[in-house]
Amino acid sequence: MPIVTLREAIEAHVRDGDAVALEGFTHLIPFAAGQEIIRQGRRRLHLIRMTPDLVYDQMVGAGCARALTFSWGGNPGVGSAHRIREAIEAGWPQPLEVCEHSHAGMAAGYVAGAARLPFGVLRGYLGTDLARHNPAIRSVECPYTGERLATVPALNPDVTILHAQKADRSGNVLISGILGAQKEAGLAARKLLVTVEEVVEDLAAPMNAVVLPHWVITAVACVPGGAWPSYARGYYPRDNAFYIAWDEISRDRQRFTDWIARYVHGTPDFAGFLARLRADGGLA
Amino acid sequence: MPIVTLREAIEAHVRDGDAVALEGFTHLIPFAAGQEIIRQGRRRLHLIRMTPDLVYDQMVGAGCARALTFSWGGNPGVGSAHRIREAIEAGWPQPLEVCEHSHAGMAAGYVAGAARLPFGVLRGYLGTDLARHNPAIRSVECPYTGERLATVPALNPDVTILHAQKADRSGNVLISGILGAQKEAGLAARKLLVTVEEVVEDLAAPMNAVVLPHWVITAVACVPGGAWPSYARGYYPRDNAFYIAWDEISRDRQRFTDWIARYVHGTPDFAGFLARLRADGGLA
Amino acid sequence: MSSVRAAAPWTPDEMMTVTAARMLWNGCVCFVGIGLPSAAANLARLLHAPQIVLIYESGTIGTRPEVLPLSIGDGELADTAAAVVPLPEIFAYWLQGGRIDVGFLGAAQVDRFGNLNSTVIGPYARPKVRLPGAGGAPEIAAHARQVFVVLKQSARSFVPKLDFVSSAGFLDGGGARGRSGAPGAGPQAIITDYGVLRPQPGTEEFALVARYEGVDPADAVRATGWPLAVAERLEVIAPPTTVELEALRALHARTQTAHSRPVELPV
Amino acid sequence: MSSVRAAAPWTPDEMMTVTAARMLWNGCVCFVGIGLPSAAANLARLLHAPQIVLIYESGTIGTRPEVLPLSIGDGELADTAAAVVPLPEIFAYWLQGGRIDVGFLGAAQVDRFGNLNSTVIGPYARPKVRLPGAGGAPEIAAHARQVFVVLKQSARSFVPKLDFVSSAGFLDGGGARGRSGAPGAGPQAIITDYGVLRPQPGTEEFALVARYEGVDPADAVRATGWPLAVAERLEVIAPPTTVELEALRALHARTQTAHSRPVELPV
Repeated sequence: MPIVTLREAIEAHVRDGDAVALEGFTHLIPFAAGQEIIRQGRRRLHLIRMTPDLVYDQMVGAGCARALTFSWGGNPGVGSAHRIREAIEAGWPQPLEVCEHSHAGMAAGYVAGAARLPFGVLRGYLGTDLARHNPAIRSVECPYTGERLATVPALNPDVTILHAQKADRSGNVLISGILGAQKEAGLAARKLLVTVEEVVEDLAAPMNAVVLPHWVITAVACVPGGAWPSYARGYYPRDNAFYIAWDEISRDRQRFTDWIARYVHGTPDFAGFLARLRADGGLA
Repeated sequence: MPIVTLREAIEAHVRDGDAVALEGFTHLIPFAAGQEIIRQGRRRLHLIRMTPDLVYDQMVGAGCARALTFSWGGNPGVGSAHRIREAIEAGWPQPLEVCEHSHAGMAAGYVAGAARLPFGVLRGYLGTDLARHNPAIRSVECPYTGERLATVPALNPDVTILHAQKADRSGNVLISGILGAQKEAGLAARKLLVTVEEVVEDLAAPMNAVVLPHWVITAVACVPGGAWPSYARGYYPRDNAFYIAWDEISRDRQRFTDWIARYVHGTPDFAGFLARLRADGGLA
Repeated sequence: MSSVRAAAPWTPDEMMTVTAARMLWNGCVCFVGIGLPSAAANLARLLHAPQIVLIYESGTIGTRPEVLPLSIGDGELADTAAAVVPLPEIFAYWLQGGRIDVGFLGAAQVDRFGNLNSTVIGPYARPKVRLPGAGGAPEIAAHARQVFVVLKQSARSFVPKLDFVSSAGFLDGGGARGRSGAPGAGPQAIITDYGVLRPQPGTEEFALVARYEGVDPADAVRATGWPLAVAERLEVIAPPTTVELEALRALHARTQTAHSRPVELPV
Repeated sequence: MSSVRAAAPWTPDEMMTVTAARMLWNGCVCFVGIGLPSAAANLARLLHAPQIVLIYESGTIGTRPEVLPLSIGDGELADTAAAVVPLPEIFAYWLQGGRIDVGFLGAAQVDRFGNLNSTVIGPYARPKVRLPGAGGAPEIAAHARQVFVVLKQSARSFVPKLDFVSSAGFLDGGGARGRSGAPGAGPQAIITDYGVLRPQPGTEEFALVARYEGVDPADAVRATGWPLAVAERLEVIAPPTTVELEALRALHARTQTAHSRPVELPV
């Protein structure tokens, strides 16, 4: 399991048309990786994520995606994910096919994917219209009680990308704090890329901590700050001001496009992105 | 969630005829609780446990059980669980109905039980005779691929009993080290009893540690050494010598019966049991 | 600052938050969403329900944040939690496991049976407004022992027919929910800016059963897209006490301070 | 102690352990059971496969024990592991998840197709000998990419027909396993006290393909309850080297010392 640059990792492992999951529930969202995918101009991706917030708003608005599997899409605590909305409502910059779940359903899909079962079972979607509009939501009959339970197909992304606190030099990765469905999404994928805040000699993981061993990881890249504007527990807090600022930036097509051009396409990598943002006063 | 004596916990919460799971996979096996159940003369229990080793050998030999759900029954690293064998082979001290699974199947049953689903799904039991002899092992057809997958019914014990390292004064419990299916068995039960090595002011649990919050626990009892001869990480190691000694003690009906009479019925509680064992030279 | 002055006027949000907080009891296990429910649950914890158990879907169990989270997964929630577990476990073992006393839900639309829409305005395939979506709501609505809905009343939000059912209340009423196999008892209160609606026995249609001081029930009826029934004996909800208002405002002030601290990246 | 003397004679267990260890490669992900497989896997780790990944069903991943565990869940395994996870996760995400290169299995009986019995001698309902049972074996046999069986040969253990199929090898042979949907390739070697048996292409029946030095294949045939096929060109397995034997004996000696330390309870 090599430690590489993020550019190398994305170049080598993310293909046009791939089903790609960038996971991390509010915490440890792999923003740097999402921007590198934009920078490299990937197209027709099937984006998978429980909460497509700013990271997918950027990718969808930049034209990377043809489909979205999700369970909640917005700017948490702020409002709409404007670029995702406009893709769905108006087909801009291109139409976005949606496969919509509940959180519980999507979590069950990742769990099934990690366990290499073809489906997950839950007592879910009861009385809702979700199953009516998503043909992937089906049901099985319990062979003991006769009860009908909802099923979701396993989620097995071509590539899952996570951000974590630390890797050691062998590439073992420690995740600490709010976990979301990161481990399940990572183990469900055919390839697993991880960006980390730092590479250390010794993970010093506490007993029963969440450690992904190096041999299930395809590549690790060290990208300090790579979860910004989300957060990395122990490194930096969530930049709520940027989430609020994003509402304005993303509301307008042109302003969004200019922002992507200046800050993503106009910078060589995430360090360059942060430097330009700081120079422009958008970062403390 | 009250902190009580083990005697009170068993008196109040374990009834004749109950389905009872004492879990802990090699580590943190609730031996003190098993012996208190013997001491209080419980009968016709349906014992549930992945690895019915010495703790159930004692309970079965002492006549507490009418049925056993399990996936591996022996003296780990030593040989047979002689009392369980004699109950199955010769019906002594009474016949023992068995419901036999694989580890994977039983784990899936606990997971389903904790999630209050009626069944668990696995790609398991393939080509084996287990399903032929256990009518509880059935199958469902995947609604996406048509594959037939094995099912097990949820395991929902009336009472699960666990041993753990620590509780705080509110009754929150920390489990550290090898976890087995303790959390799942605990959350699957209608009542959950926990014995702990010590009660502390502050659990000092690391991030993402396994903590069972007080409000899912029916009662906690402080029983130092309560996992002996198994072990409690951070407190004492496994007493391999006793596992080996048990082979001799348990091989013969009379010797076993005498041992139970002297050490379990002949002592008021687990502290008394350890004291007598020590006095007799059976404990360092 | 004099507490009498501070307590004098209050906003509808404050009235709703205090009303929701009062419905929570000490020891209650509460599945909390962001925004007003989170404020209400933490207000209850700071006042009459110190042993309330707060669970956020991000995986934090028994959390005791000093300031309100802006997102459902702020670091503060993990740092003060009794346990931080994977998200799939929260939905499987804790919510579906039947361990939640109260789930809070908001929505864009509610109908007379407490069914909620947080997905779309207009047709699903050609949305007029695409909303964020259901998130955890469908299973919170199904499994929490009871659900409290928090939503300001207007003809746009209290509608005769939902554009989309994101989470189930009493479905078509008259026992339909019970027959659907949903384990929880469903929505037991809708807390609005006029008062509180509760489901009526038998029909399971929501009616106004309590109003805030100074509210004319006729205004509540006008702000509802269906012919809202009003209870014969309409309870009057006491205004926020000084203690409640001060605690809530202090909580919001602490939150504001914490969230406006500039973030310094270590790079 | 002279290493030449120490290396002179060796026990069948030692020969089997060394043979099994040699089959493991550096980086191999190995699902280990207690006893000889655990000794073999750790011997490989100490010699030619320092990066081998050892997983025990108790939930320890990437463990590097200094001494051999007596039970599958000794504290040593947790203390030296890269990760310690719940047991249900081991079976769901790691074994069924298809991440295991090699699973080791023992048994009371094996048949010519590598099916194993570890459940019962005699009829299931009226057992002559009730054995411990299948444990993790059924799914290890199904999901590991390949399985190595370790078992001494005798007419009692190498039987024409199992009393009970606890875990599946090639079922009735001739491709039956492949048609059953089992993801793994099944048993690829049976390591005995005479040598190594491997499944033959097409029939999938096990034949003796390698013998230890000094072994007469006719003895292996006599110790087998079915007419054991012997490969035309029988490979000869090199005896344990001094390095192998010394490492194995040192490991066992360390283990013996550690396990005979009296346990002191802090009560």
